[in-house]
Amino acid sequence: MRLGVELGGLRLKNPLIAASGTFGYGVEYEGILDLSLLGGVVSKGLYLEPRDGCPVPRIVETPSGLLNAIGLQGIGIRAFVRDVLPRLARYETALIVNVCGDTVEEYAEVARIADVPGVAALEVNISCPNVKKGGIAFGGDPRMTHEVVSAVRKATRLPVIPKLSPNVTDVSVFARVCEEAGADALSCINTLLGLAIDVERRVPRLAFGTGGLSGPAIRPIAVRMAWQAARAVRIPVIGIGGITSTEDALEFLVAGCRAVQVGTANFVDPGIYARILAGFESYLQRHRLESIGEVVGSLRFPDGEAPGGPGA
Amino acid sequence: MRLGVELGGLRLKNPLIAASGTFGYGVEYEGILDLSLLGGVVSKGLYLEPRDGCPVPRIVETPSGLLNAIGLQGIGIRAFVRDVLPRLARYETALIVNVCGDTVEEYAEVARIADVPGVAALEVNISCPNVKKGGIAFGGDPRMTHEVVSAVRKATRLPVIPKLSPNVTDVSVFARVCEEAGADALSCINTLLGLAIDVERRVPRLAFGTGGLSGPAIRPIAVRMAWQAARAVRIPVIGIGGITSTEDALEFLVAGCRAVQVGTANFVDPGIYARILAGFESYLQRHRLESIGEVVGSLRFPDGEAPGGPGA
Amino acid sequence: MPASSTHRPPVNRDVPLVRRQALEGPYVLLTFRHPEVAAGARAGQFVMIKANTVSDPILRRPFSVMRVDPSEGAFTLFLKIVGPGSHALAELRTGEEAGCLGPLGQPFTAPPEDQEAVFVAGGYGIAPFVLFGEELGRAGRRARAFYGGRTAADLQLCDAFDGLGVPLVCATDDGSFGHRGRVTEAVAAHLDTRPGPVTLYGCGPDAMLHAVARLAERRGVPAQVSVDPWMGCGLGTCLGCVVPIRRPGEARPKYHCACTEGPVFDARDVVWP
Amino acid sequence: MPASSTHRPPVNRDVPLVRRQALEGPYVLLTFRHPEVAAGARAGQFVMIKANTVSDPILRRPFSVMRVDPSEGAFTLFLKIVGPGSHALAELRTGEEAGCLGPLGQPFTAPPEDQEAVFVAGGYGIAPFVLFGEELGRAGRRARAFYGGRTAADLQLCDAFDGLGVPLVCATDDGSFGHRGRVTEAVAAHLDTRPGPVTLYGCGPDAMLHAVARLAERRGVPAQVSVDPWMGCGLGTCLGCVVPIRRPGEARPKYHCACTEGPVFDARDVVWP
Ligand SMILES: Cc1cc2nc3c(=O)[nH]c(=O)nc-3n(C[C@H](O)[C@H](O)[C@H](O)COP(=O)(O)OP(=O)(O)OC[C@H]3O[C@@H](n4cnc5c(N)ncnc54)[C@H](O)[C@@H]3O)c2cc1C
Ligand SMILES: Cc1cc2nc3c(=O)[nH]c(=O)nc-3n(C[C@H](O)[C@H](O)[C@H](O)COP(=O)(O)OP(=O)(O)OC[C@H]3O[C@@H](n4cnc5c(N)ncnc54)[C@H](O)[C@@H]3O)c2cc1C
Ligand SMILES: Cc1cc2nc3c(=O)[nH]c(=O)nc-3n(C[C@H](O)[C@H](O)[C@H](O)COP(=O)(O)O)c2cc1C
Ligand SMILES: Cc1cc2nc3c(=O)[nH]c(=O)nc-3n(C[C@H](O)[C@H](O)[C@H](O)COP(=O)(O)O)c2cc1C
Ligand code: FES
Ligand code: FES
Repeated sequence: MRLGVELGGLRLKNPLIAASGTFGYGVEYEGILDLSLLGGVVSKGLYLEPRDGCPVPRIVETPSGLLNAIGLQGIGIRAFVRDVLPRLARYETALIVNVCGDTVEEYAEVARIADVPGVAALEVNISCPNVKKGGIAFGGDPRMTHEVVSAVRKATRLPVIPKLSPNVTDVSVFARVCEEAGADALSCINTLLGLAIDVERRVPRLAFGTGGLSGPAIRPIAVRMAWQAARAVRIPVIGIGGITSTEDALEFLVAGCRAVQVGTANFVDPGIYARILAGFESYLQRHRLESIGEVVGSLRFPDGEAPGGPGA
Repeated sequence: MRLGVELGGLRLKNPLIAASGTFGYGVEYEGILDLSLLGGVVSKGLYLEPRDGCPVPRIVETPSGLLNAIGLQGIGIRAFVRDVLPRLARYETALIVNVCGDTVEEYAEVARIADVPGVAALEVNISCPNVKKGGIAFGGDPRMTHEVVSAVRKATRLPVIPKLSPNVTDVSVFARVCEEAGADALSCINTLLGLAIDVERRVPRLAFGTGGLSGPAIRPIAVRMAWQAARAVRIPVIGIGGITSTEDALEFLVAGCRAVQVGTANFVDPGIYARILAGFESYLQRHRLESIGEVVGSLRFPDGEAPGGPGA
Repeated sequence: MPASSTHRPPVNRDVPLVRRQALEGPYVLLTFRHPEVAAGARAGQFVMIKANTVSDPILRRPFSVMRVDPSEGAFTLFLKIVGPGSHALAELRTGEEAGCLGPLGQPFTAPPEDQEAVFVAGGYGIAPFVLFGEELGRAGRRARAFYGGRTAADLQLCDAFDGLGVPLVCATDDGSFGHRGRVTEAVAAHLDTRPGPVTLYGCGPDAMLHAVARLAERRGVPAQVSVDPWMGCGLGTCLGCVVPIRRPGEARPKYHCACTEGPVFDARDVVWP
Repeated sequence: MPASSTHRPPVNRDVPLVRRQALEGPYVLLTFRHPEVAAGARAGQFVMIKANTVSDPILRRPFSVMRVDPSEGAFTLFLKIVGPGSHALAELRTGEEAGCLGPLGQPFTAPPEDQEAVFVAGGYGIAPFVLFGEELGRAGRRARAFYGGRTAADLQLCDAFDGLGVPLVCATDDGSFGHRGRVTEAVAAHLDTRPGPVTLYGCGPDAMLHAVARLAERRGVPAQVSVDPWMGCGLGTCLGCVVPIRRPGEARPKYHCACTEGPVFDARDVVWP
């Protein structure tokens, strides 16, 4: 239990989770790494039906960042349950379904279908910036956030983990709304809305126009938001944003997160999980700590209320 | 007039302005570059009284970014008017004072004192994340934004340019509020609130705790926000965030900004203005354009309303 | 496409640079130690590779495997320096390591026994055909290569087929070397000679691939093309590299990942822009 | 501090690397062409320099000018590789350029004519004293150097004072070279010999500078220290490098920029943590 964590009813062997949309459905990494190394895997975002997603270009690089507008291309929840889940059964890792919808009803319906053996929890994606309905339109509005999370809550017995948007003035408001709506944990954060322009052709570099910014560039913003969310609620928070190393992951844990997700870095180096886990072990040894849980929330913040604190 | 632009009553010889807090009071660069190269210079943030600012460390690097908590150390508006302004008189560049305050009254008072010959415009800093009063607390609340901008409007005949915070859900709301309150132009954006943690000591890497993130890392977010602001209002928008090259500056112009500010890049290479200006010239030639104004707002955005658009 | 290649899963390793040979202009040959790529890569497959751990730019880059040496446990890339990713690789010193995942993607499929393989390469698109020429040579198949570029300096691998029994025709847009004009014009001229049944194989810029596809359709010959989209992961997970593909009998095109279902596609199935 | 140095404004240039001499371990000597630094830099001044234009990390780094050659128009840095900025500089090949601004900051002030200058250097803190030794030598002043490090490998410039008539005493924490123990202990032992009036000059880690300040205070000798804070711009505009300084007669400390008002400060004025 040195590295094990408990996450709103969900037990993870370690706090490392693969982030939605950056690890496919998990099966793509079979043979490249041992999926049982991971504390958990979040599926690519799933709607009721399969979707084509956006035209290309869908990803462009920005300084230390990645801007994407995939548009939630995916196989749909039924195909996932039918075709993918059985292939993942033999791995000892928590499978989390990333639930999407154009409407509140669709979220609930996907949640109902996903509530099958083999699925460990549901992450509610109310923060995708690359779809014209649902997504960020829900996650940027406290009332809609409450409605979606409540509906998913009613539709499943599985742990419900809303994924918060960073494109808001005060993330702690949304954290509290989710807690009230019955969430078991929070994922924090999704991508930041960005725009990159091809100045020679004077069009956006992404076919869709705007996109979601991820990667090391956003880490300081993500750590700040995860810290604000963790201070605002009692349910556990999963930190996400720009993690590429043990130190990066520890930033989120020290800030108060019970677990973390690795996103963009999966594309850069599939060996990252083994690397971070080894780093955790040597960190615990160096600091003479019994378990990773002792690191969680150990940040000593300077005196006084910071302007970015939840009270701001 | 190939590179000249008009900015809410203010004529600039070119659209390049040095951003507040990254160019001192201008005089620091005397002898290193010809200040008359610049379209304008914005002073370091100025309160009524001198201020000490935050303890050190005040700046730390993050991937492609800089996180700072200077805390608006400065000499105060009176010393600026008395000691600095006369030294800058001989340069042909627009001097813009960055107006700060702990209270609405202080903003107005600084604005009154700054309304002297030699000052071309006032930038109203309602977006500094590194102070416990004023700053972001004003720029994150539409009602307070309106109050501060109106008060400065009444206190001066100079062009008033509120500087917007990126730490909000919808920047276009704040852009419109400023326009209604009588602003002549908008500066967009200030830094993003961030947190970087020293995981060995488990304290923030900045002495103040949180800080403001600037530099290339934030450019896609800044371009998106400047584009949203420019679509929301009729007054001109000045784009700011992560500019290090001609292409970067053009992104903001194409997105709809009438001018741009260079911040963090001043620290990295004081030769940047000459470099970008030369780049503008060759861009205009290559694209057979008469003036930089033709570039402004020339972005062709894909069909349909984007989720990040002002309507979202 | 044969599924056989997927039987050797890609392996992620830090690979030391064992040899570096600068060519003219922005071209360089780089040899890295990676036993699994050396043993398993087939023509048309590629690696995702990055020279350092800085995060600007962040992603690895795709490069075709040009040659393998299973006994040395090493493979060679033919690299054109065009931006920061390729530049950083080209700057590596012998012994320094890069992060590398491979072999990836679906290889070219050999033509039926009686047919000649006709390679149509543009610029760095020559790389996979060096390996393909060797593979076909070992299998006793006939092949012929057409190699085009803007100018003579773009044709850096003219000697790569020496000793493989693969006749080579070069073409440059400016006529500075070989035929003047598009490489596909030279291919068309070859088809005009009624050389018997052939399969075309294209690798190069999009416009050239499209021309290969049109030529194949007009002449009624099969063609495989290796497409060149942006790639983020190489594993089918970022969904950045998708290409619209309409398979026979399908009503509308669907997005397919170039990294796992390609980069080699049947030219008839690709929906050109 | 003398204002004279500010009479030569710093010049911003792309500077080619003209010579590179690897020393043991993480140390290297780098010589760049920069006529204005070569002609104008004085001991204690520094440059802000960066090897490339990637944005991770983004900022230039401060390094003391160790030696100048006005006739060649070049200056030399003594560099310890500790992170990405110093690493990228050390990786430069001859002829490649770095962005460089200098000379910056306030130099050391020579001691009064009758006094001996006592250098106290820790690690790379030896760099400015090489230039200072030359300056004082030309001015006919006496100097003596104490050079400390953790272990022998940290003392890479022991021959830098050869021919300058500056006696050198080395100290290592582990006793692997010179005196065993702190370098300031060796300085204290020297002061115990009643060498006549001296001024201490310190450059090295904060803890060593603090020890120099305490020693100077206890013995009633003047001391100048070159502090080593984070620097962002070198020009007094980022306000990242401030140090709390209390000048005689001031009630409370004020923040002063180490880049423009330092890095050399009177040791008595520095408010130690
Ligand atoms: C399957 C495959 C095999 C390849 N094989 C080779 C090879 O053998 N030798 C070789 O030199 N190159 C090859 N490439 C191209 C190579 O991947 C790109 O040149 C490289 O990614 C450029 O990266 P960079 O950082 O140097 O330049 P960047 O600055 O990233 O790119 C420079 C220019 O190339 C464009 N670009 C970047 N990446 C790609 C991409 N993946 N596809 C298309 N355009 C891109 C950019 O838009 C820009 O205009 C191959 C590409 C693919 C998809
Ligand atoms: C006036 C001055 C003169 C200097 N002269 C020399 C010299 O002659 N030779 C030499 O080798 N070094 C010198 N330094 C130190 C040198 O600037 C740092 O080693 C360098 O900035 C490290 O950059 P990096 O990217 O390699 O490592 P980083 O990864 O940036 O830093 C490595 C470690 O050093 C710390 N650090 C980074 N920058 C500084 C800084 N400016 N001050 C204190 N700690 C820092 C970091 O916190 C980290 O622990 C000088 C510093 C100053 C302020
Ligand atoms: C290409 C791509 C696709 C993504 N798709 C999804 C998705 O389907 N559902 C979701 O909730 N988040 C999605 N995300 C967001 C990530 O899960 C993660 O929140 C974000 O990338 C920040 O983490 P990172 O900086 O480690 O990448 C996607 C991110 C990327 C880069
Ligand atoms: C060290 C530092 C100090 C700053 N001080 C101020 C300030 O006093 N007033 C202000 O309005 N903005 C201040 N800013 C914000 C910049 O003016 C600019 O809005 C921001 O840095 C984004 O631009 P950049 O990415 O080009 O740096 C400061 C930024 C930095 C990095
Ligand atoms: S490169 Fe990522 S899916 Fe193909
Ligand atoms: S380094 Fe920027 S003010 Fe001193």
